[in-house]
Amino acid sequence: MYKAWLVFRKDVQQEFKTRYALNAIFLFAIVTLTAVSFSIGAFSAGPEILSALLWIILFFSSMSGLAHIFVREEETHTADTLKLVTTSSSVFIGKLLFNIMLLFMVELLVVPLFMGVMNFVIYDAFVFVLSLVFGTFGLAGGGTIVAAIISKSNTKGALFTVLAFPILLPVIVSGISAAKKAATNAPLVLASSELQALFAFAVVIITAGILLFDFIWNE
Amino acid sequence: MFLKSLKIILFFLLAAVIYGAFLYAPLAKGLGEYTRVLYFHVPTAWITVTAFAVGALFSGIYLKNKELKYDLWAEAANQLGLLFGVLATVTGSIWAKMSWGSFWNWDPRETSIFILLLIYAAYFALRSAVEQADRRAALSAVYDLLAFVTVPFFVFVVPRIYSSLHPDPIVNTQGKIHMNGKMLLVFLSSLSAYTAVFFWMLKQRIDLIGIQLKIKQLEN
Amino acid sequence: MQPIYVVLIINIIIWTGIFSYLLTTDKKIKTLKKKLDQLSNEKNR
Amino acid sequence: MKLTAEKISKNFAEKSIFKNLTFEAESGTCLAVLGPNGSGKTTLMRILSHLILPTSGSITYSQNGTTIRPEHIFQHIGFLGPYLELYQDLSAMENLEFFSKIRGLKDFAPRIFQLMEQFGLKGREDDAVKTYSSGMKQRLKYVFALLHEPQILFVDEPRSNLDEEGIRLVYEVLQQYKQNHLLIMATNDSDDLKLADVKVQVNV
Repeated sequence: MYKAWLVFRKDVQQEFKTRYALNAIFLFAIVTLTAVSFSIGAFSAGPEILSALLWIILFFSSMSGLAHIFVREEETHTADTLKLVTTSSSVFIGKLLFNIMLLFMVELLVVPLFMGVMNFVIYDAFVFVLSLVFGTFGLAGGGTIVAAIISKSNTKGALFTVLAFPILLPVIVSGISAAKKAATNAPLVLASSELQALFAFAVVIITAGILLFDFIWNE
Repeated sequence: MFLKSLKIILFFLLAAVIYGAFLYAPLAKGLGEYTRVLYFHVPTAWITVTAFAVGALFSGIYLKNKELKYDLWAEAANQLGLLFGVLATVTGSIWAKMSWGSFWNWDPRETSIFILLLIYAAYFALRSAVEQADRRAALSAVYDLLAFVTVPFFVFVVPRIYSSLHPDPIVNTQGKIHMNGKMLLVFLSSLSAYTAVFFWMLKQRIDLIGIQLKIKQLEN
Repeated sequence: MQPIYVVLIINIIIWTGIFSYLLTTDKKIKTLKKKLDQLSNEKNR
Repeated sequence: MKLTAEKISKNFAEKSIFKNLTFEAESGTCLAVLGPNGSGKTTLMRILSHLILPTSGSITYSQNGTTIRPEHIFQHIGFLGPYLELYQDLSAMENLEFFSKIRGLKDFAPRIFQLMEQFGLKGREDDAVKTYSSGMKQRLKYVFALLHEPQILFVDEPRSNLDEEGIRLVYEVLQQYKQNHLLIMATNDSDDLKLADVKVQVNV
């Protein structure tokens, strides 16, 4: 675990110097948010549509930044160097931590902005925040392992979203549903099945990721 | 000889299924003549899922012992899954148009089969994006297994969130099959006949792969 | 349209799908078998 | 430390790169991998160092008769090659600190400074690697490869990008290193081959 932490810190250091993924993901989020708010405007959409829009913005902006972490190692020929000094699971966990951090930073910016601009009112903040947290773990887990897959393939850009979307769809669907319930003041019991699904998904995808990553990393 | 007699049995079974579906089995309440579609449409959907599971199994075996053969088998199973998935979708949406009035309306089962098709499409997109055979095998096997562990979530998540128009609540309430004996007989024999057809097709593909590999060996 | 014809159409779609797949595979197997025989004959010579 | 390679073969996409290579090498010797460009020298180096798996065959390392388990092998390996880059955006010091810590070394700071001085990079520790010249990058790679005092050192193209002074330095280091360690080198250069004791020809 200490090694995973070191990998994470190294990636943060690197990201801090170039800000490549951070810029991409932030700008994408802002651009889509602007596009959505231009085309719909405040006070016109109900919680169903707004919660769907929020998750679509989160999903696609995460798609623009999550792959970078592995693609960078391949493109700069540092993957072999990293392989030489540490184990595959610490690489995966380190990269996963980085992607989780990246997503939380984006959410910290996008969610309040979205609520302000689109007039999206949350009645049950607890359910909403919990669904975002679990959802982030799921998105980051799936995104990280798919990023590892595409970093070894020949076409990297478009393939990422194509591969990640069907796998991450349960997160999006339950995330939207949980947000909708949080915005319409449903009691916690009603949203519990979504929260359970989000939590279980995150656990399953991260476990599967750790187990399967070894086969990608050590060809 | 043994295989040949199996094929003959399969032929008669399929003929019997078609006869039974059109003439023997009674119609279900609320479905009318469309009840008969059940005996052809449901097996294709069932095979789509079976093929997916078989493909994931082969992918797992590949990762275990890294023999290229198993990767090609997984590809074959997934190809068949894609074929039956398309058949299930097309026949299903014709049925939907006739009884619900529109070809597509995001019913949970429609959603699930659509997601399965998406996964298959992504799987083949990934395969075409990697040139090196062993790397392609490892990457697509990992993706296949990854997709496989997420599929149960669709089964649990999607139906809880969206309500269903599908006829199963009529024929099949609370997981108990409410078909009468005759219907059940035709349904189950249809299911097993189509499953046998699937495994026959898969076996053919596997033979084909065996020949291809032998040719490559000789050419080298 | 008569429902029974819809059922028929659905049936036919499924069978054309299965048969065309089986036929193409069979054709491929046959050509490859020929090629394999040729190759092994060359090797034996 | 003893290397035993038995009947190793590698195929890329059904194309055979090499077949049935068998050889041995022990500490105190230098094993040279020879072959024309594109013949698979680099592939063999990566296979020997366990970075990639061979299609068939086995590579084992043993010390005093006990075989080292594959998952521990990287602790004993130093590797230097044109396709193993350091992190360009980080400084030399950040790179070396990261690698020392993740390898679990203790008291690594003096060792880093000593190596940096030996390879003539003193004073540039805090500059980003991307500001280094290509010769300096090669020197820094030597520092990275020797950092954890490995038992086995893989060097792919030992003198690429180096000036005369650098080449002299590297030969000195490698000569001394191979006295009691195992040195494995991929090269085509006749000067480099003076160091070699055992030669493996790829793709003849």
